[in-house]
Amino acid sequence: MKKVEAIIKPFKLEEVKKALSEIGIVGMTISEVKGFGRQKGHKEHYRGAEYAIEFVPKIKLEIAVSDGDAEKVVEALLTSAKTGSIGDGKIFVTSLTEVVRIRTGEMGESAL
Amino acid sequence: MKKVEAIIKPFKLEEVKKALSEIGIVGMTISEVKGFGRQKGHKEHYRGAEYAIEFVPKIKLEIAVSDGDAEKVVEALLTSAKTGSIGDGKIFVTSLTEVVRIRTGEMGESAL
Amino acid sequence: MKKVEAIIKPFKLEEVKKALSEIGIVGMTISEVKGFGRQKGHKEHYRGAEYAIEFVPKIKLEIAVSDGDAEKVVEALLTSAKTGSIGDGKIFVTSLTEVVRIRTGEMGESAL
Amino acid sequence: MKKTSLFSYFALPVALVLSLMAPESAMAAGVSHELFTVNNTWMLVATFLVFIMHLGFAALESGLTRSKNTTNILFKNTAIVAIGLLTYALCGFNLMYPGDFNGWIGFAGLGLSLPAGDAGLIGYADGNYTYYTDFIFQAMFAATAATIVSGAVAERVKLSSFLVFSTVFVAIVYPIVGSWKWGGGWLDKMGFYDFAGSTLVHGVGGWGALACVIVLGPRLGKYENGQIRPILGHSMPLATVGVFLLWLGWFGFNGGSVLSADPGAVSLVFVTTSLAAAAGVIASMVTSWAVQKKPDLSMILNGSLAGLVGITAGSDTVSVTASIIIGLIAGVIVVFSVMFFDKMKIDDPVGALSVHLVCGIWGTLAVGIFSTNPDHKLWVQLVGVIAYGATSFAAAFAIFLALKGTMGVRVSEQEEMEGLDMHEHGIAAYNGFQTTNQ
Amino acid sequence: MKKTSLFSYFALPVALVLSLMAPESAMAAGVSHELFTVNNTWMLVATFLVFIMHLGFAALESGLTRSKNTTNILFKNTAIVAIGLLTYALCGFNLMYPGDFNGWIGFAGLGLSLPAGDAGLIGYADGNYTYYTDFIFQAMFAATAATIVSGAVAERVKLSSFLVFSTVFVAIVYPIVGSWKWGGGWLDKMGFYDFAGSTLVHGVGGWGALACVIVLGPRLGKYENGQIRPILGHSMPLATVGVFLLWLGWFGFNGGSVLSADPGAVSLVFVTTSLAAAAGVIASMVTSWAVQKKPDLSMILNGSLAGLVGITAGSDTVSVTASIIIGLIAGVIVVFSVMFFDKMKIDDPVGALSVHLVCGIWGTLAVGIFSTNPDHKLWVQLVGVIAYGATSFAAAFAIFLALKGTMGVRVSEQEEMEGLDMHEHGIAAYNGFQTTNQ
Amino acid sequence: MKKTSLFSYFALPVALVLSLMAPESAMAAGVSHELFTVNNTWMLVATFLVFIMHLGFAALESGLTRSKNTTNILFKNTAIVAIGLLTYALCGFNLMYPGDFNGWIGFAGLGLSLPAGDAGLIGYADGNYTYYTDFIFQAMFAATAATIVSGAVAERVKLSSFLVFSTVFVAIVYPIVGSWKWGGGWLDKMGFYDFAGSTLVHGVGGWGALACVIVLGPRLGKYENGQIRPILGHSMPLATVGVFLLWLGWFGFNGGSVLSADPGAVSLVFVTTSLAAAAGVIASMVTSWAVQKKPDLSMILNGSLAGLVGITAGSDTVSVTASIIIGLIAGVIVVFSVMFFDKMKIDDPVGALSVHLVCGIWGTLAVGIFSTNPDHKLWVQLVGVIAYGATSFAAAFAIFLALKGTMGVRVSEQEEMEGLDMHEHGIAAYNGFQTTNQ
Ligand SMILES: Nc1ncnc2c1ncn2[C@@H]1O[C@H](COP(=O)(O)OP(=O)(O)O)[C@@H](O)[C@H]1O
Ligand SMILES: Nc1ncnc2c1ncn2[C@@H]1O[C@H](COP(=O)(O)OP(=O)(O)O)[C@@H](O)[C@H]1O
Ligand SMILES: Nc1ncnc2c1ncn2[C@@H]1O[C@H](COP(=O)(O)OP(=O)(O)O)[C@@H](O)[C@H]1O
Repeated sequence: MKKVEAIIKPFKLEEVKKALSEIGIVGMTISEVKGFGRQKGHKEHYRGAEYAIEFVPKIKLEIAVSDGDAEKVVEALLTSAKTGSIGDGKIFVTSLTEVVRIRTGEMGESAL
Repeated sequence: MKKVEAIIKPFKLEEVKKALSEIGIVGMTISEVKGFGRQKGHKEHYRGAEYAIEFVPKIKLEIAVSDGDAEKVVEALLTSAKTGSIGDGKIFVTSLTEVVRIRTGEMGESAL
Repeated sequence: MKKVEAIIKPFKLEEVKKALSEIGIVGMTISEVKGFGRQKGHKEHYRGAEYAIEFVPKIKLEIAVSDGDAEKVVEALLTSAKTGSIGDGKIFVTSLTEVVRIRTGEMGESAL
Repeated sequence: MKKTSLFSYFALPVALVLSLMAPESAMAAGVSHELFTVNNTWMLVATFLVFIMHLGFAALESGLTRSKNTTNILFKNTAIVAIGLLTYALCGFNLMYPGDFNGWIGFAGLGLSLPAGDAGLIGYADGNYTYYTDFIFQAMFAATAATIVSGAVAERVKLSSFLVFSTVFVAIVYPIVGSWKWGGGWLDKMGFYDFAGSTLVHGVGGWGALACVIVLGPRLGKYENGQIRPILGHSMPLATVGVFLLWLGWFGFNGGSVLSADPGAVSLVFVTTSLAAAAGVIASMVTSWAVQKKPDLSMILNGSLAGLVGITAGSDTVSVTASIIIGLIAGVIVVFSVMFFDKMKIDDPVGALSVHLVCGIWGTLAVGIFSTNPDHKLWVQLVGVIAYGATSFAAAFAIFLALKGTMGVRVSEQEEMEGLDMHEHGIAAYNGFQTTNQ
Repeated sequence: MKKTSLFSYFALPVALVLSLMAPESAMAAGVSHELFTVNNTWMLVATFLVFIMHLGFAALESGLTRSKNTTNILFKNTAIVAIGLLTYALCGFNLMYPGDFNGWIGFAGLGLSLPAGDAGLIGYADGNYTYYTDFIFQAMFAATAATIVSGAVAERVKLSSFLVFSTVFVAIVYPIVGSWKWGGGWLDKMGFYDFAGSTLVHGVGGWGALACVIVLGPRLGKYENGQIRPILGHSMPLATVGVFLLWLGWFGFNGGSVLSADPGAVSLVFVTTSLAAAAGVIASMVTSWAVQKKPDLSMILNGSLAGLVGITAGSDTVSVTASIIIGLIAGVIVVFSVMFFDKMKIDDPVGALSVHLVCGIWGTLAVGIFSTNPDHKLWVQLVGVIAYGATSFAAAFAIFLALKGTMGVRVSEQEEMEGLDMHEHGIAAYNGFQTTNQ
Repeated sequence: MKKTSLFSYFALPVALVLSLMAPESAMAAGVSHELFTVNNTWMLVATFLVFIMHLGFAALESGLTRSKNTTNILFKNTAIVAIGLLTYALCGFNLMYPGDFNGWIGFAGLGLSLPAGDAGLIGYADGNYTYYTDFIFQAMFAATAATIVSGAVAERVKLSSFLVFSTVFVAIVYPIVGSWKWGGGWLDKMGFYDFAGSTLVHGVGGWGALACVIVLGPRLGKYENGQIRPILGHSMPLATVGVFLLWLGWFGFNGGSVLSADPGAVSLVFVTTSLAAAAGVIASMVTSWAVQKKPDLSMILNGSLAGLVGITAGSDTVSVTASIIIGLIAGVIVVFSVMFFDKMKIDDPVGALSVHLVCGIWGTLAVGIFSTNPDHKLWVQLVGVIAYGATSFAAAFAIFLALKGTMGVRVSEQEEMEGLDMHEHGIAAYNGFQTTNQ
């Protein structure tokens, strides 16, 4: 199994969630993060002094999927999270050794 | 070494922490996340219009352990985080290539 | 490719960011977490009753890098995040199966 | 008789003739320095109470919207008070109370000028307050009309355009239509009654808000695929603080509109105002519990304001029982009105249209129904409602459309999605994240 | 002499006989219209000050509890004001001030009715205020008693049951026991003294709270394995805003209880009230610093309220020095009282029992110790404390137990764990998460 | 003529001779009980308005700083009110108004003592207020001077040392220098004018703040490698609430400084105060928009306060137009001043130096420029500014340096980095994280 992590722009979440639902993804976990990258935060002024907003608000999605579904998920993410401008985010894929559903104790793909 | 990630119901944290302590786990990192899954958020009304609360507050635990301890940890999680109702959460296990303790520079299992 | 995760003390972030920039790291994602570990939270009083602050505020950094850079990143983290006192935090390294840049669809190291 | 005859003459050289024109209040000569002082003191207390309503609006509006636009809302509400006070000093006061005029529009000149002689003091308004008190009390009122618009257009309006709009609206539109009644104009002559401004303040602000919202369109994502997607307010405590402060301010808004410390009148106004607000809470609670199945805090907050707006036009002239009925009906109306505007895809983040416009109309008409004074006629009230509605709506629509064609009135899509705070002001409202300066 | 003789007679046809019964205040005939106006104005100012205490309670209670229950607390506090005002109009006022009665219970009839003749104006209360002022000032007081309960039962009480309880408590229990003293009943005749309500308001509310808390039990997880697990308040700024607003309101609560604008009395009350609050802060700071080793903000917030409750019974009748001593002692008491209740496993999230009940008792007894008026006797004060305690506690206990047996008084375990906001209201207090509507 | 002659004599056995010494106010014998009552009532209203400024300071200061230090700031601001009131009762009042004295320093004895005879009532201050009103109004003022320091030293000062500093500053320094003008001392004799305290309150507090900030040094990380690193305030809503409450309080601060309810004077003060604040908002908005390219909310909040501080010295003695000019200039000054102090590496988290010190100086000098009273001379105003500046700065510097050498004045580096809340108080300001007690 794989864990697909995606860092996306916050206002894209709704669209991404819809795209994932459409390909049959029924579970995911999200969190608030801040990103640092090419999308250099703008310079702003506060009380007369300049400051750079280097960390930009992002949403991180974590989606555990079977090996077979990983690619589909990546593709769905690619199309739904994309705006085309810098800062759209990244997708990271890692291998999962095990997945367990706490409620039932089911393991492996049936736990997804 | 392994990283065990668990998504649990927030009010279970205290119990889970105790269970982990009992099996000798001395370190973990937690964060606030929101979960999307079978535990469909209820429908609510705000100012007369319906909205679905799709994302439910959850706590994510991350616990780095030696390969040998991973199973014990999963078991402790399974018993302590379980309520039996939908939405109890998931456990994900991944392999860790390396662990370092920043304070001492220790590596591997001794860094846990 | 590798994902380097570091749990650090919040006030060290600025320094760590600088150290990483210096070795050419241009991207990272951070989030607020709480840590439980040897740095036992102190005992405090609230309204006359004692309570232990067991979870200490920490910052988690996630940095995806090429295999070659992983060690450099760990070293930069080790020197910049260290205060020498308990609770400095941990570094975890995992393998990444894939990395994708959402904006362009680039994959692998060129997506970093 | 309200703000009318007291003002019509202050430009006359011999202000003391005033006393002859106002038989129903004490003769200026007949009012002791003591009574003058207490009257004036009460009016100043009422002034600071109305002032604090601006904080109420700022808190309520930012509480019921998203945190990414909070700095922007706070900024607008702070700026509006300043704009309102300064433009009212520059021209608003003299447009609203032009003295003898044709009943439609008049202007007593730029700036403030203390009437000569003791007309600036005890002789100015039959010993009810001084010239300066009159100005500052009215000036605090003026700014509220613009603030009502602020809430309805929140989260998408361009700051600079909104400031220009507010300036014109509060400097020119509000005082000119205000003069028709409180300045002694044609609606006053016709017998229209609006004690403290269900229509003159809340209605005018509400119609202006409606015009702007129509020009502006709904927030992105509010109405999608024919569905209403609620956008949750980011802080219920802030919204609640706002409503309590508004209710507090209303003691001055209505209580001060007695225009003296007259014990019987002011205390009756306190009772009717409080009970109408309370009734609005209960009625909106029951209604929202029944309709939505759960008691919605944001609805009972709107409900108390609905009761307050509803009682504003008649708080000195209806019975205690009537005040409760007016509040109850307002509390029911506001819940359905919020739902109605949403169904019409008219996006009003804070319920300003339902509270100020709809309940403003209700309150004005209620005078025709419940007033203990037989001179108050329902049809005259209706004429007033229509006249104010048509004019305020048309004026706001024209100004805002002109701005749309020139400066633009709406922020860019990106700005709206990422929040006005960072784009318009470069500063978030909450900077609690540990990483910002550790 | 407080709210007594002024009220006992207003149902009499010839209200002017009143002037003969109240020798120590000016004769009704002897009070000028000017003095009447300033007296009444002050009482209305005091009224809006007491009103703002409700926002103070809402802010304090939500600040000292968890964010998952904040909407619920704000809702309760908004609803209670409405319930308090309306029921007081319906029956409370006439139960509390029934006119001539047996000293235990009397009722002057449903609804409000302006006394005939000029008794409704200057003649109503010796020129101190109008009938409507009297009602609205007392009505604002009434609601505070129920609000005190709200804080103590927070985070676990069922909304509907609490609303029913509050309605009965404020509509029937509070005014009936209130009539014993302020209505001129048996305790008044006995010489019991409670200037502004250390016992009549804070004590009654506090005893009611104690009864409810006992029936309800502690919050889940508060006492585990014989240990006290503190549950931290979610927002210290909100709690602090609450306390300052309560202190502000107390200027009207105590200052208005002079029942006229009498310069000497009102200004003395301002001084004793302020200094007692200040002394409460200092004493609780020192105590909490010594006992807990660190100065606890929540304790000094409670400390200032402790001083305020402590001085409430005697603020017009003790010396300045005594007011400081009363405040200092209250500030010490409150810290130990909070710890005591916790040790007893009586779970009071906001310290309402310590502040209102314990310091209410202390303040009432302090009159017997420090009063400059030799008529005030410690044993009579004690009788009053016991009488009010027994009755209020028993009544609240009975009502709440009845509710427990019928509607149930406590939310389900799941609801308590996940928060009352989502379950009772379907809306969280804070919706700042970026994912909710981007 | 302000607080001077009214106070100089209250220790005299026969207070009635007072009436002979104050020709420009009504004779004590000539003031009716009615007028006395309304005057006193207004002064008490002003008192509670000044009280609420303390909440304003608490909210503003915590809003403009980081959340890890919020509990600490709230604690300080609550404690300071208590310290201010109690020390003023103990010695401050009698140091500030010592009666007949050498013009530099005098002391009328410890504690409060109601003057004998009716001097404690109508005869005390020509029928303008009672002895107790006088004390409590002045006491509320006193505490504000210390609070100003609080904001400037925020986020790094040691709690205990700050409390000691405040106690000495408010108990001794503030009243002694205050006696020079308001106590009838040498500056009063020289013709110096400071109506409500641009210099006596805001200047004194501001100079004290400057001294402390210099001794204390900037916050860690504020100035690094020659660069200014802004440290963002954690809550703009809190800061905005603070500013509106301060503005509200200013109606009492300035309006109460009339020292009677005189209708003409108080209403003029309301107008000049409001318009100066409004002008401060507009000027700081334009300036910050021009200089920073974006309109900075924190700057317009400071701007309104700048206008308020600027108008404080002359609000009863300048024209309406002048009040607007004073406010506009203050609004421009404050923006550049904030930037200037930052360039000087003088770290003032909330802009207290720019608002209170710099605009306090401007306001005091503005009297010399704009006063309608030819007796007010610019050079005398300058003498006053310098005298107060030199003394307050030197005294604060000496006290704080002494504390630095003994108790230490700054928290440890670790404490500063991790936040004062956990280290000094053991409790965070916000405990919203789900994990704390689920
Ligand atoms: N090497 C990295 N490791 C972890 N997260 C990264 C990395 N590079 C970028 N990110 C995340 O992706 C977000 C977008 O990256 P950025 O370089 O700004 O633009 P783009 O996605 O268009 O390349 C960043 O804000 C950050 O959260
Ligand atoms: N495929 C998934 N990837 C990541 N997280 C998931 C996934 N499925 C479920 N989760 C997380 O687990 C939580 C519980 O899952 P849910 O399907 O609601 O119930 P259950 O745990 O009983 O199967 C979700 O709220 C979500 O946070
Ligand atoms: N086994 C673990 N798994 C995950 N996170 C851990 C683990 N052990 C420690 N941590 C994280 O590292 C932080 C520091 O660890 P701690 O034991 O307190 O001190 P040190 O880093 O000096 O060993 C903890 O607060 C926690 O966030």
